Amino acid sequence: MYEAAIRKPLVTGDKSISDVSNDICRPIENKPTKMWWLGFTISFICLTIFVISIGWTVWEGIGTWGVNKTVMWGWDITNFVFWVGIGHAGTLISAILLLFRQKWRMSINRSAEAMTIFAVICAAMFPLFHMGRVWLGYWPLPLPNAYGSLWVNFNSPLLWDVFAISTYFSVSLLFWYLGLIPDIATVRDRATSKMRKFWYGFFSMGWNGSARNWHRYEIVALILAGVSTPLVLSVHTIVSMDFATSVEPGWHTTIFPPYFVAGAIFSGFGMVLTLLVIARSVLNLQDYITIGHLEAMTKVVMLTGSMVGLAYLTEFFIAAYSGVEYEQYAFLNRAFGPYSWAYWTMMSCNLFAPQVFWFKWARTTPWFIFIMSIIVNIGMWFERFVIIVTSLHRDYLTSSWAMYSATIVEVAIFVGTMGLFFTCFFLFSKFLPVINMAEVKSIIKSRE
Amino acid sequence: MLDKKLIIGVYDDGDNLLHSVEKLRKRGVEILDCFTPYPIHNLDKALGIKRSNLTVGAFLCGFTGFCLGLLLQFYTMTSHLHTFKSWPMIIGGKPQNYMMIPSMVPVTFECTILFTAFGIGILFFIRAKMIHGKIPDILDPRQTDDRMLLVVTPDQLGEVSRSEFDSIITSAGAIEIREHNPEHSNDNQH
Amino acid sequence: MSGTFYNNSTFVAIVILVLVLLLIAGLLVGVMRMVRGMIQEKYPEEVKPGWYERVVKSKTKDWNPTIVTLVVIAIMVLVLGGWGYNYGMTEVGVQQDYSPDQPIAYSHELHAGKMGIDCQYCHTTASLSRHASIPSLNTCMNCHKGAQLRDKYNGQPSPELMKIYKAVGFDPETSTYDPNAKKTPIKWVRIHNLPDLAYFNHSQHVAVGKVECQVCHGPIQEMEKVYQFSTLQMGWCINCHRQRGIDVNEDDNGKYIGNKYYEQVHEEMKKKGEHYVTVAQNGGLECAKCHY
Amino acid sequence: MGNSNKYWRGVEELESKTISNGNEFSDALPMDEIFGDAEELTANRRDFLKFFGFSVSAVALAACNKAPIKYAIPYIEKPETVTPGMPLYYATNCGVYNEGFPILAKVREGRPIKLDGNPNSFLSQGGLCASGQGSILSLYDTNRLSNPVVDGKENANWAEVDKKVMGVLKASSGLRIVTRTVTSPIMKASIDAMLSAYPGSSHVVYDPISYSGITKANEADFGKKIIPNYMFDKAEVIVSFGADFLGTWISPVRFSADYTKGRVPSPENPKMSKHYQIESLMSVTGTNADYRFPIPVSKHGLYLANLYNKVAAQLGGSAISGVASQELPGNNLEVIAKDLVNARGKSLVISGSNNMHDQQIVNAINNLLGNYGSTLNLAGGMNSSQFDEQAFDAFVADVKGGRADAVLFVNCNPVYSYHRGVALAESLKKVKVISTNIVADETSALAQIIAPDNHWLESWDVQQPAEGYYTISQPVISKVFNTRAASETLRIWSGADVKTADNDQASHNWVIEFINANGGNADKSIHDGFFGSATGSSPSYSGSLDNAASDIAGRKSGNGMSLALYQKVGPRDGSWALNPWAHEMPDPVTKVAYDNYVTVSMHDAKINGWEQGDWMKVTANGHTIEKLPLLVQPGQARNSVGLAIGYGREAATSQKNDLTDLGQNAYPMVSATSNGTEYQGMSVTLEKVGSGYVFAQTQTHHMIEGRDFMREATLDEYKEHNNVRNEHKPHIVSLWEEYDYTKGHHWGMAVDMNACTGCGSCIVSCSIENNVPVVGRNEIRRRREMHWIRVDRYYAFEVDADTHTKVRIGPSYVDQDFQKGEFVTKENEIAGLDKASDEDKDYGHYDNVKVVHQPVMCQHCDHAPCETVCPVLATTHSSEGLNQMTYNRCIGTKYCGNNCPYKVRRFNWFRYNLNPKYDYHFNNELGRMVLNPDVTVRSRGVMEKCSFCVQNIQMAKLQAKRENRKLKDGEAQTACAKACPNNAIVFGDQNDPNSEIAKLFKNERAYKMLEEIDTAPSVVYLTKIRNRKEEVKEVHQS
Repeated sequence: MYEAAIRKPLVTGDKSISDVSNDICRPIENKPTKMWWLGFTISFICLTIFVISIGWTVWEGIGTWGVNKTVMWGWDITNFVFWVGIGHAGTLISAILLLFRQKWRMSINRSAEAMTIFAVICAAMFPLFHMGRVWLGYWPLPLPNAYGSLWVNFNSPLLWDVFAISTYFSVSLLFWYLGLIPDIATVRDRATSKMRKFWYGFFSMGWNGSARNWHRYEIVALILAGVSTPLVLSVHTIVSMDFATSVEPGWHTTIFPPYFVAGAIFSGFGMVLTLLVIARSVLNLQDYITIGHLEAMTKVVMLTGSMVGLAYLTEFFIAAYSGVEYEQYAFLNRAFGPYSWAYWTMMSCNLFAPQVFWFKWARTTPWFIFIMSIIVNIGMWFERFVIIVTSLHRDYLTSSWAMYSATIVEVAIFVGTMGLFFTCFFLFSKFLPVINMAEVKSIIKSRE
Repeated sequence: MLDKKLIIGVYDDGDNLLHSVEKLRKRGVEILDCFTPYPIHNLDKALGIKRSNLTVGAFLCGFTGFCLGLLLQFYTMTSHLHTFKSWPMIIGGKPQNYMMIPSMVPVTFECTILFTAFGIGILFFIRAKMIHGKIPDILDPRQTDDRMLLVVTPDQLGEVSRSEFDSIITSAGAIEIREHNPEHSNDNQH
Repeated sequence: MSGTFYNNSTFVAIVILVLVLLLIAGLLVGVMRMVRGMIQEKYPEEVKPGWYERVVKSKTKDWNPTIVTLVVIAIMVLVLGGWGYNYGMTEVGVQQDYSPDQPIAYSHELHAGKMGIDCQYCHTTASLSRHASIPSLNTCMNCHKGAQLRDKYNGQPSPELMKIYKAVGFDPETSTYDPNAKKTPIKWVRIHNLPDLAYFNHSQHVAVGKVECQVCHGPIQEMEKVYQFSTLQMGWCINCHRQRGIDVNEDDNGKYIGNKYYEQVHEEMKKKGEHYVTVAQNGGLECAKCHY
Repeated sequence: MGNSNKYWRGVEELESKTISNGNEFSDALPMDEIFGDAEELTANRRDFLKFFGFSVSAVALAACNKAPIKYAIPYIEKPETVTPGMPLYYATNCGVYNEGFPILAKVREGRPIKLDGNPNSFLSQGGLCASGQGSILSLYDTNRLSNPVVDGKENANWAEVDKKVMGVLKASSGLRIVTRTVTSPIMKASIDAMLSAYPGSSHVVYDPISYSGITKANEADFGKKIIPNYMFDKAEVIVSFGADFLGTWISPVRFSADYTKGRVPSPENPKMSKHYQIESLMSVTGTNADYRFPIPVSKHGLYLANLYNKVAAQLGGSAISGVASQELPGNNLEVIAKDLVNARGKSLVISGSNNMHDQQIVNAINNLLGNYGSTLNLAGGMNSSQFDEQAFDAFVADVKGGRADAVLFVNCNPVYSYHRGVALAESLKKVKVISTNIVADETSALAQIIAPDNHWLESWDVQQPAEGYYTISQPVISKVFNTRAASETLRIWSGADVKTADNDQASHNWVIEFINANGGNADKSIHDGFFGSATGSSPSYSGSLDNAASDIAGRKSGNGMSLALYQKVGPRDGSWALNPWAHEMPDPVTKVAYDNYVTVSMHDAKINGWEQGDWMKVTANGHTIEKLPLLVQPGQARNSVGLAIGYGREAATSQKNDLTDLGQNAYPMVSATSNGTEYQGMSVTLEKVGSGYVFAQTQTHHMIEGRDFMREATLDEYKEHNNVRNEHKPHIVSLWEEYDYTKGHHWGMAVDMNACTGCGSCIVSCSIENNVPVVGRNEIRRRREMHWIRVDRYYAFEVDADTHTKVRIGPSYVDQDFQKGEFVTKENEIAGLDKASDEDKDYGHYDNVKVVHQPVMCQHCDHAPCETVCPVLATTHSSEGLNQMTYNRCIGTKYCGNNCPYKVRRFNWFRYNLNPKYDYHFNNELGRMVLNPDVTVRSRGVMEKCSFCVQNIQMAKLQAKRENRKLKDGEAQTACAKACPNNAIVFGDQNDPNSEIAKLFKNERAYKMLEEIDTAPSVVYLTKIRNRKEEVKEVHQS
């Protein structure tokens, strides 16, 4: 068994193997706590808001939003990119860190992956429902049809999005599920109720922990991690191409792919931090998600935040250096135009705020990390808002310049996707092991 | 597996199991299988399991995805396969031949990944004989929790006698030795 | 798009009703299970295996749920998909073989087939306009003023013809029109219905493309009762456009004898050494040729 | 105009009477069928209106599960001229302003769907104004009277109604017949018949907009009461004192067509007329002037008199004495006078004032300059204003005093538009009122009996728009309702025995009789739409300026605010103010749709502490309007307040939409004097009563920000380099082979910004042709107007004095000097100037603005950014260079709209048809008759945009193919190109080397918008050239 000599234990509290099972299966095997019910109820109310506001949009038309002939994308695509960005941390943590053999990932990768999946579900809602005719939402799929074999446009970044998001979602789901199988089997075998036995039995696919299967399992996990790593990088690259391949000043930039990926990792870790700080205290998992974990993640946040900040500055430089007046105007307008409040919110949340993580205290104080993670989330939402709205609202022809403000329906949809996300997450924490038991068991030091 | 007569060593520590396996293998005992709640490093090597060919399968799946992705786009968007000629689409003055390959990169890439991931997943389930709703062959309900099992059939013991076997594994840390008899399988299973 | 659906309050009512009923059913099942659980707790032996356990469970317990699920899904896909496909096809107006009853049992077989009347004698505007147009009643009267088919109906005019006479206020006995009669048009049932998003022009096909009526309308001269011969789907249009040529012929000396409109195009193509053959090559598959 | 315009009317009809006229438009419109079936109203079909003769009728769900049954209903007797599916063009008259303006009506299956100008008449020259375009909707107006109304009840029996009316008339001893200006000899005869039938009766003319100042001045100076025949094409120097002759003044379509002829320089003939506009408000005409000088409303006459004196001084005329001396800044009045004198005989001075004395001075100047006979002429003058204020005031007094006991209003609405309309309405309650009208307007609402008139598109008539020149109206649709032509009604009421043939109108015969009697050929005249030529006597000048001198000298020119009432290009005088197109079209200058507002200069706003969107209480001429929003108008003169008339209609409407209770009626602010109805110069007070109103503007940023998609130069620069401003073509590199567009057609459009006056006629024309929905004020406020073509209007602000100020560039403030006369187009520089002006409260840089109009439609880029990004190929390119938008494939991702650098794509945010929330003509079956059956009505959630009128292209190509010939240049036309009176928009095939468009593409002035981003547009713009002396300074570069 691997033991790093100079590292602190990744799991504290001197846990035995059965302690791990007991601790992690407790939420599944017991009645949910009051906190859980409170959180779930709030989330579910938000989910109801989502259903109502989406229903209203589909019934009445996209006109219920504040978008107009100049700014045709507003909160919808902002939220889409925001959620996709959040959806990056999970696969990134499990895949890249697995490739780098970072064992500290083991206690957080499960929930991070779950977060990925739920975030991608939330993200997918926006490109779907921002369509004027959502009932024809299957048309971008490359399906042969009766129209004399009319296909789709492989030049369109939106089509790339369709492929990227659906691939990312399904591969992440597979990866997550594969990781869950041994743990589901554990729950199955511990189960006392018939119902639980049946369902966990159904989903465990007959896993019995044989050494041969573990051997194959590890190979598969490695391969999936191997393909997921470029996948996770490609997804936000492709999302960034929605903007980068266009002609709009402020969008048409080659820096977007790396910049978006860094931003995605940044926001993803921000969201993971938000969730884990809550989860470790609500579910009593301090021994598994230690301060060490949090500290490692804050370092990533600080690094990626600075990378994003660098990208902001580079954009300005390139715009100035390009000599294209439209480009120059777009960036000046971002920083000093009518939407400068959004720009400076973004700058302070994403570039300046994470710099406090240079201090050890900031990296190791959970409540402070929680606040910072919220700030990071806000900042990254504004980044997308700034990119989309401020670029569109003043582009080439000055006659078409316009302002955009969201309507209550758009706000409700965003709040609603929060509800969707957290409802999923609460259900996940109730019904599935939030920590990868099998992996944690392999790293605890019960023998000493 | 459950239809055979089995000797089962029960452990509560993976390292002990690993040592037992190493000792037994040294003595020429072929081990039927081990059951552990978590992957024990080097256990597969100790058991002498041949490296799986799943990686090759993954490559083949990925390659299929790559080809299919590229073919789909060549078929629908370019004139090279003589299919597009029947429906020429002028899209923003973009090329209609191999020059549009840059536009094909994302979709081809995604197809490759998609096919690799799902191909390898499905291959794994086939090789591991796993499917939804399969009734697992469980020897000990704690084998997925905190117990590790070492399983041999009596005829695999070869020249090692049963008592010798018992002493080897007990000395290596087995906490219990059980026998599984398919005729009374219910006795061993709760 | 949402046409009738949008305003249909019955649909909303049904959806609400279904939801309410499902809720009630769920509640009832819950109550039932609770009662059964209480009974079991009180009298553990007395509960006999229920119908479900005896009949269903005994047979299904060995089934693999995955396979069962897949089979059920497959059946549902087949049934619902088939129904949906059928519904969708009628909804978008794909109604091949549609053959409704017409107010007058007019026979194309008789007129176009046996008598050999040219299609455009009645459908006059087919070569002139977008519409082939159904003939006005005075076209019918051109012949049927005299041809009253009395020999077949015991000296009375044909009852089908009487419908026309009535419509135009014609008295077959005196062969005169009643100037005061209220004239009522005949409401023919349209058989070939293209969706409004597709623009189709008869004259383009009949006069310019020289397409025979039968290519699309089938053996109309053999139809006692007209039915829709073609699917009228877009794929069907497209296939024809891919195959049919346009009028860019040259005579043996290389002199252009085709439609003069295409002459410039033809010259340009010839210069480039391209062969100019099908409608598709002349842009006949471009969206705005039919959709605007 | 090519072959497609077979605007002939069935000549055979005249030769043989066997086919009655009415049949041509089917027996009668099956109204009960249209309105009968509620199921139909939910059908979203574009062919839903093929009632006429044939095709779809009902969408009734059959009992079985089969598809909905659709019926096809053939004609009973098909008229020979009608081919279902093919348009017919008829020459007739536009009836909006009783001018007898010759138009062509495009008729499909018996219903007119589009109006265009008659290209062969000098009056229209192929153009038609926005309100004329939109007037077709008044035919399909749900507010129209469908039956005679007696005492508030409908009575379908005309005979009974006639009897009743004649009883009333016989009992009366003082009948007054009130009509608008009568240019129709048919109507005149009917009125005469009435006058002779009823002793004691008399005829009074009432027009909402009076030009009596001009007619009276001409009566005084020449002895001929007429509006002169202006010939702007012959004028080399045009000086207009507030006359909006390109927008609303007298006959704007003809004037702008003529005006433009002298405004487009070419390398062979690098000449332009020089246009000075001296005005208070910013009019459409002012935006096109080479030099524009804002003057206060109250000093209008003073400036005129001074100009006269300066001209007279040079030419030796006698000066007007007793008027104060007045100069324009920079002694420009002197310059103008010199220019006028230099262009003697080829200059033209006009004034928009309706004051007889102002007009007398104008006459005197023109006479001094010898312009009579060359640029304006009394021979062949216009008959379109016969309004006499005194006569009408006498009528009002008669009604009040009981001398008139019965009043017959013929299609006029003085209760609304007469300045003492409220008092008139009060006194009308005491007398018998009979009215003929199309809709129940404010005046008809007071009538005991209303006899519905035919719509002008349903009528036979002859009109005399100019002396010696007759235009002919013919019906282009069979009567929609149970109506009767007013001329026939009057003739019947006079007791004449009017015989109407089966389905025909008696006026048909009168028209033919009149044509034959006046030396015209009936067949040819009806076919052409006009006969005769504009000639007449031209008496010589014998005027005196004595009265004018004393009048002007006596005018107060205090420092208070003065009001100028004006007409807007859309709603005009308000007669047809319930037309949604008139309001949906933004005002050409302010770009505000729907609203009525008060305009002031920035200076006045700032010193009074007002802001745009403040609610103002306006008081003038004893009338108070409680609440109107305020709009700050750059270029407006100080101490001048602008307010549009034509709003505040109170007539009951059947639809509830943004046109109901729109704006406030400003007619009561008109002041009537013995010199004519005054529309300007009334003293006015404004009081702020609230704030925060948001205008529905289609353009909210008015500066061009120094960008070069809009290019302009001076004439001198142009003479030096014909490609001025276009010298630097971007170097375009393409990664791949270009698509070969050389075979077949390659459609292109050219927009000449020298010819474009910004009138907005193209916008309405496009909306009608392409079934563009009306979306209402709120959607426009949210920047969601649906127009496929828009006219962008940009201001360049002239620095009034050397200024040193700080200009914000990004985070920092940079010192910058502005020199007098420099034009500023950047937001931050304007802000800097504002800041400098905050000290002296002058804001002079808002006084002089240079305005450009730039029509923008889909550019049909050959490298279209929108096409690349559509995931489902809903927008692709055709081999003819068209950017095709396929609605039925669109799923509405809106990505194309974002990626369009020209922002010409429009999204259907809601369902705008058959949606009670958008209760315009798309929401009722009658209004939907105006829809073009060749164009899809778009559903909710799809993108749409300019298609280059692909339906017309396809139709023209098909016509050529059918006739086995090549397509001729000009056959395929877009609606905007057709509507433009100035030929500013030209459409055609770039591949046809002889086409006009191919030549324009090679024109040195031609450039493509945003060429440098290589979208390769198919639209070229021609650099605007201004005839200014000083060099137009390069936009200030910081």
